[in-house]
Amino acid sequence: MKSPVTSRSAPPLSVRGLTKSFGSTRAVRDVSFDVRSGEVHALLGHNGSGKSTLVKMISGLVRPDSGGFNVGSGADEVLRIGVVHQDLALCADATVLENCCMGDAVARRGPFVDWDRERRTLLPILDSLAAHFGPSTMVRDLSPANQAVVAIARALKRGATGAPLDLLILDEATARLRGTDADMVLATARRVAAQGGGVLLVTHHMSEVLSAADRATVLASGAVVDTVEVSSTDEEQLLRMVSGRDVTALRRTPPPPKATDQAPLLVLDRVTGEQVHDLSLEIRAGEILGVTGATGAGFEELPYLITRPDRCHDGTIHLGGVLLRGRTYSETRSRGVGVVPADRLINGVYVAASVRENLSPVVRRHNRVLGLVANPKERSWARRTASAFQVRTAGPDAPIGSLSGGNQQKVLLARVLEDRPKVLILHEPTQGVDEPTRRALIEIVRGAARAGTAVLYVSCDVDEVAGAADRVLVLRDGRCVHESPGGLDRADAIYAASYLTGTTTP
Amino acid sequence: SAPESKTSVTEQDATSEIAVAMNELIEQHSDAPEFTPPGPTFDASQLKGKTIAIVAIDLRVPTLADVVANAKVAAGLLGLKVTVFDAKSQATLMQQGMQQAIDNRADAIISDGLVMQVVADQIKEAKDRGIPTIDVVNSPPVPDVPGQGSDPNIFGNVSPDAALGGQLIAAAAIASTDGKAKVQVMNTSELTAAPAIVKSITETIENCDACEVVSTTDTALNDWSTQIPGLTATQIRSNPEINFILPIYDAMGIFATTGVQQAAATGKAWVASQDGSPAALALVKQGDVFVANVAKSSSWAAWAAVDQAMRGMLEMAPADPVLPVRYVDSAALEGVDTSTSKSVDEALFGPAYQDGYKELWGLS
Amino acid sequence: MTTSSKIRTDLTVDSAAAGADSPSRDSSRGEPAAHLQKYALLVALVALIAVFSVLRTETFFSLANLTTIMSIQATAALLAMGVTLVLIIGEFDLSVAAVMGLSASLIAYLTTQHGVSVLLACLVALVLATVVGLVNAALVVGAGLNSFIVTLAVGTLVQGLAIGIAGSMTIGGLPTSLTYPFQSRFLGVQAAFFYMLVVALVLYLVVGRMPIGRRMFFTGNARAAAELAGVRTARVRVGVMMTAGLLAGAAGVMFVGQTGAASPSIADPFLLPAYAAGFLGATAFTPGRFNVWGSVWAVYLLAVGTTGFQFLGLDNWVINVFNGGVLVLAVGLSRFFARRARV
Amino acid sequence: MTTSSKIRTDLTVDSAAAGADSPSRDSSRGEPAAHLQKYALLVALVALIAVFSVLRTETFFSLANLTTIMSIQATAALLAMGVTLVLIIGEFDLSVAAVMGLSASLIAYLTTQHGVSVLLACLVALVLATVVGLVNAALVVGAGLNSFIVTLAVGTLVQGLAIGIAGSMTIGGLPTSLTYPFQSRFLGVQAAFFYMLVVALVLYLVVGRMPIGRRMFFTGNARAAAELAGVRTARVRVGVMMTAGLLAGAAGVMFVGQTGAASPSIADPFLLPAYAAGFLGATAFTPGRFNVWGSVWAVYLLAVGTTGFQFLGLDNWVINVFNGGVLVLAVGLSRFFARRARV
Ligand SMILES: Nc1ncnc2c1ncn2[C@@H]1O[C@H](COP(=O)(O)OP(=O)(O)OP(=O)(O)O)[C@@H](O)[C@H]1O
Ligand SMILES: Nc1ncnc2c1ncn2[C@@H]1O[C@H](COP(=O)(O)OP(=O)(O)OP(=O)(O)O)[C@@H](O)[C@H]1O
Ligand SMILES: [Mg+2]
Ligand SMILES: [Mg+2]
Repeated sequence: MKSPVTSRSAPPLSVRGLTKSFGSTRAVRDVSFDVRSGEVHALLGHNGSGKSTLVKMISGLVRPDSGGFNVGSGADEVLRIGVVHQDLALCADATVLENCCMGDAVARRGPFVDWDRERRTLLPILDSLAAHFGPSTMVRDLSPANQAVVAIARALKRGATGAPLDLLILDEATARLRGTDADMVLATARRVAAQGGGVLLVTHHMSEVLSAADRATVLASGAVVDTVEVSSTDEEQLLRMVSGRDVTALRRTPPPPKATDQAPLLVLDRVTGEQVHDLSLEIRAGEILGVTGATGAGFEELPYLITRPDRCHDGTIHLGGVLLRGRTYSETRSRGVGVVPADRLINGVYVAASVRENLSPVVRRHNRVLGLVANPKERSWARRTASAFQVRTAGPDAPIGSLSGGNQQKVLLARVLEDRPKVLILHEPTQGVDEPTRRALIEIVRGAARAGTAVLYVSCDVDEVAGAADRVLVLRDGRCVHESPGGLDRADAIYAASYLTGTTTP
Repeated sequence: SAPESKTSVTEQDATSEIAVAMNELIEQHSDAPEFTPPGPTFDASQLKGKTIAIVAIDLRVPTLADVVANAKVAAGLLGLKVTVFDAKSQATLMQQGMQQAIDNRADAIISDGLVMQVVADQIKEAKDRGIPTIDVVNSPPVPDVPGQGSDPNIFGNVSPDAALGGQLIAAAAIASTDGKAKVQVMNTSELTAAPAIVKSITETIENCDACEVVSTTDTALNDWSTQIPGLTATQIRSNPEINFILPIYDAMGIFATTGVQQAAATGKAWVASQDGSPAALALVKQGDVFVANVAKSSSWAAWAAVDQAMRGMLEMAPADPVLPVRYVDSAALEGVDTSTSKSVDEALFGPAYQDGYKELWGLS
Repeated sequence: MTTSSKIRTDLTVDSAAAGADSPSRDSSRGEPAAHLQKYALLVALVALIAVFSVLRTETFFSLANLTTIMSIQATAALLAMGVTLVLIIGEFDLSVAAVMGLSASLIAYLTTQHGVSVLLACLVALVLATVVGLVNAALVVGAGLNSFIVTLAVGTLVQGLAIGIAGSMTIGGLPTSLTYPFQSRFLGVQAAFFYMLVVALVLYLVVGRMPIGRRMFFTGNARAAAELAGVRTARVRVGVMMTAGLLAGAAGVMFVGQTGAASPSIADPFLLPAYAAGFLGATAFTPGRFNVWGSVWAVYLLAVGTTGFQFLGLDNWVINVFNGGVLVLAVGLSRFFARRARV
Repeated sequence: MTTSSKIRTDLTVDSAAAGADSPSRDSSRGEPAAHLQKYALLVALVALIAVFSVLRTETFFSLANLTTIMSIQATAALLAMGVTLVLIIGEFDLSVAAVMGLSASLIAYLTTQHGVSVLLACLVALVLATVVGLVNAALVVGAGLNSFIVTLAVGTLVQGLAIGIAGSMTIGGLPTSLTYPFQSRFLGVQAAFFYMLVVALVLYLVVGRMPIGRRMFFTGNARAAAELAGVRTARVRVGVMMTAGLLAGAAGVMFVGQTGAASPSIADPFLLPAYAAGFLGATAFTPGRFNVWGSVWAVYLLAVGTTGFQFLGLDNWVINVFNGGVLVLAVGLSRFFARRARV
């Protein structure tokens, strides 16, 4: 698969001593490395290690305090750099096509935009990414996963016309994608490399690094730990570099013995929504039910059918024997359902507000005095919670917008788990979270389950679901096509059921 | 029924006796009014250094701004100090302006268009503190009554005779249609003088058998520029018999004229109004649509107001509140420079009244 | 990305829960409802005209009457377009009315009191108006101040200057060389209307068909995203705010040309209606997006409403009530179709 | 990322480039600049007063003047608070002025023309005002229409009704039983001012210190997120819009109580200043967020500016220019400190 093409003289990207600090936080310190032409170069590091900041500096959005970088051969011809930012940078109210033309020199007929030509350019790219949505779909109507696909398509489109891309930067572009979709993106990256360009691949998934990257540069708190040949390293070593300590592999602890006579806590009976078709499932207290499938399999809708039962076209949802029929989430929530939504920036945080406020938009009882918010009390509570979830932040009153993507995700998880919900719904809960923390978070979820919470774990990451859940359902076209107990050993079977058509269990 | 000559009102139009009568009335007011002392003379020099506080409702309104400017001139001659407060149409600021005038011990207050009801309390307080308040070009004057038509606690009023103004523009309509005026009265009922003007227009029209008030519309002050052109056109269309539009103030007349033009009714419908603001007079000078205006002099008003104020300070009896007006049509405006209120004022009212006041104040 | 605290004036449907329910503006799904929404304004306009015609056949539905409405509303439409551009980039410009007043009164002043040639006077006015737009831009884009309040302030300031220059009084008696080009009629409609149409057409092409239009939309709708994607949003915003100033100036020229008189504060009442038209227009043609044709239609829809009710000889206050009603109805209507379009 | 179409009227720093620089409201970092920003308005106000006092010692800086300003501006402050609440939840309410006019004129009408008892009249007015707020909420939250245009329309409609009921003329001569409670003085300041202070204090506690306040901010700035975090955003929005109506009504009551006269359109000039105050206030105390004290201070800052310049006996137009300038300056100032605070 890997065939380093050595063509151009100057490397597509050479970074020399880049440094950037935000106020007191030193985000990036004296970072230097090269991305050779023809190579996929992985950029690893814990949350808040400065990856995105580095990317933003390279794409000219953040001015470095010192140091510099050199993109492409610097020759006369125009540079073709495709960047997929961690936060995708899409416009929800525009179509896929429009989004893919955002900011680029668009094809024109006379003075006007030539939409037909643009469409013709985009279609093959969408196909190459196996996207199952059209250019004129509204981005708003796409699931987070597909929005990532759109962003990638836009990045590739830069190289589509004429010469190939010089440099492709993917900042956790695969964070929302798993399985074949992720493979598709990695293959694309390889293709770009094969055509003589360079790829900077920012990810938290070691498997991707091992399978797709030639070399890897590891950052820790803004500084380069080392740049290594992937061929001459392994996951354990990479993890050690990322986390700076030995990480015990994720082991499945045997599910706690459950009284099978115990009535299930959450029961979905023949539920049908936009994409889900008469799906039935049960979750008992203390049980973690994983739900996965390929992107577009419709499982992404499941969380939002439970939080807003009125969205079900058909079927019923019972919680502890009570029929849910809320028109707003808060009705469902009041019955003890907690949710960590995907799509952090729309459904998760209020970026201008502080970490503390985002930890509890609805101020917790124990942080109130005489109906007022007890600020000192809440502040110290927020500080404790943040550190318990390993959130890297200047302090509880720092605006959450100043946190790195992964750390924002941790704040979200903390918010929900602090409520000790009866039923916990997780939608891509570890999206963009670095490996060590991811394992820690999953342990926390397990802990919650052991304490009697029923957990619905919805993710497109088969390994994660398999590793975390007691029981796993696989959906395809909105229907359950496979059910199996959890466990990493079952991962392959689940993977097959998700991505290989034909494999079904009665 | 339309007059042959739409430019001016001339004898041969008038055959019906009502029209003739109206022409006579018009004639009486067509010349430059000469100055008749509004009250006994007095020595103004003793008032040197006193302060007159002018509180205006909104100095973006031309007339009111003119009053301020000319009052300053007059006061300057007398060595009086003048302070100005602009309430920017905000009721609370009107009160604040009055209140501050009182607090800062002004010797007299000139209310330049303030809404009497809104500042009633302050006017009373001023009176109690012995500060006379003069109401200028706002309330219809009624000689020899306390407040002279304004709030009872007002010392004196200075204003053109609203009823006469209404009567004259109605007369214009009747005369130039030879007693067959079909008029639309254009009202803005929130203005203090509106009822009086509308009343006398309607009465005058009713005195003429073949005449009729076809419709009366009411447009909010804020909507003049946006609404009146359309409204006028609408009225002309929905009542094709309308041959005269009588806005109560000529600032409305400007937009009514636009409306008539845009309704392509030039030569079928005319506009007559009162107040004598330069822009309107410019249109009257053209005379194709806006054919008659009853002009008052803001400058004269200012001098009269200062005169009233001084009488107040000297605890004399208030002077005659009625401001003279002059009926003008395009003929009368022949060769008049209508570009500024100053030039208009000089042309239509001459310098006589200023000398008159100076004499009255013992300046000459 | 991180957007900072902002006013939500969502045009699209309530977008809670990832707007898992939002109207698709994807015209390819040719459901009737979707089209009904697109053309709701036109429908409403036609409906209104029909109603009034039935109620007042002889008078209301006369060609003359319609042409009058067309002529009279040209200025308002011109101003509404400028407002629309600013709304597209997600800002406010509350100084437009003051600028319109400045331009109108300045021309009146220069031509009547100083015998400046009409052309020169108009040129000066337009340049000044654009400069005001530039000042707004400098404060909003350059200094990063909030546009609502900045333009409010600049408006006050500009009106002050206008009064300082031209005086507060209404200046009339303008040379026919100024009024004729606007008042002369073609097919019974004043020339001003056709100028307005031309501007509308040009702006439509720029906003709706040219790349810059795309950039404007993204700048207003997802600025941070646009930045990340390489749109020079600052440039776009400055350009648009200057254009808005220019258009306000042009509205002033047209106003003084049509009315033949002007004062600095004469245009104040045009401000809110212009915004009403902008927002109302955003419910049609490209529903959920501010658009030029929408604003123009909206201006005329509202005008027909007012005029029609006047024809019925209703009291001023009743007309106000109805106007308010019509506005709500029009917005509600296309909202309704939007819902229908999605089911 | 994906946000729904909206007007950006950013209060915080320009957040383009993924808000790479969103200001920290972290008060714990006690840099002087940060504090300077927080209290920029107070500084500005004091500065203004100082300047005017020096220039016109004998007259301006008299206790009488200051108490007068305090008393007179109470109504404006009350209205500004209502506006602030609506701005916090990310909506507009342009009907407040009309509602204020309705409430004021209705009371004047009922008490003078129908001998209705003062208490009853006020009650009716307040209830009606709240109902208007409810109507707004129904259209904005219920039907999901755009608040800017809906409230604009409802405002027109309400004013129409008010004129229909009370007539367009100013009604004066109200019973002292109505005026006394507002005009009676304490330390030379009218009681109205103290009522306003009480309301401000309560609202400050609600918005700034009570949990509901935080829910309001999340509703205004990240509705989807708030929804999924268990905030009943619909409820919050309805509640706030009704409160805004109520406050507008209260402003009407206070107005008629202080002036002893009212007409339906008398409150119109209060609308834009109220918004100016809201936005200006958002630059202080909790910079970047609309807040009650900020709005109140802003009202007085603008009032001192407006009246102070008049004391200098400047021409009217100069005063307008200065007022515009002060507004820009005030916003610019705290923006400047905001920048400083972050470096
Ligand atoms: N705009 C900002 N203001 C203040 N601090 C910032 C800002 N952006 C990033 N930081 C800080 O810089 C550090 C690096 O952030 P960055 O987003 O680059 O991390 P990252 O490696 O991308 O993390 P993740 O893997 O979670 O995306 C973090 O500590 C973050 O808090
Ligand atoms: N974060 C979210 N918030 C709210 N709704 C969501 C979210 N994520 C997904 N959904 C809803 O779930 C539905 C199903 O998501 P899914 O990804 O299966 O659709 P899709 O992949 O866009 O369909 P396809 O890819 O086949 O076109 C989406 O249409 C979306 O409305
Ligand atoms: Mg990152
Ligand atoms: Mg999909």
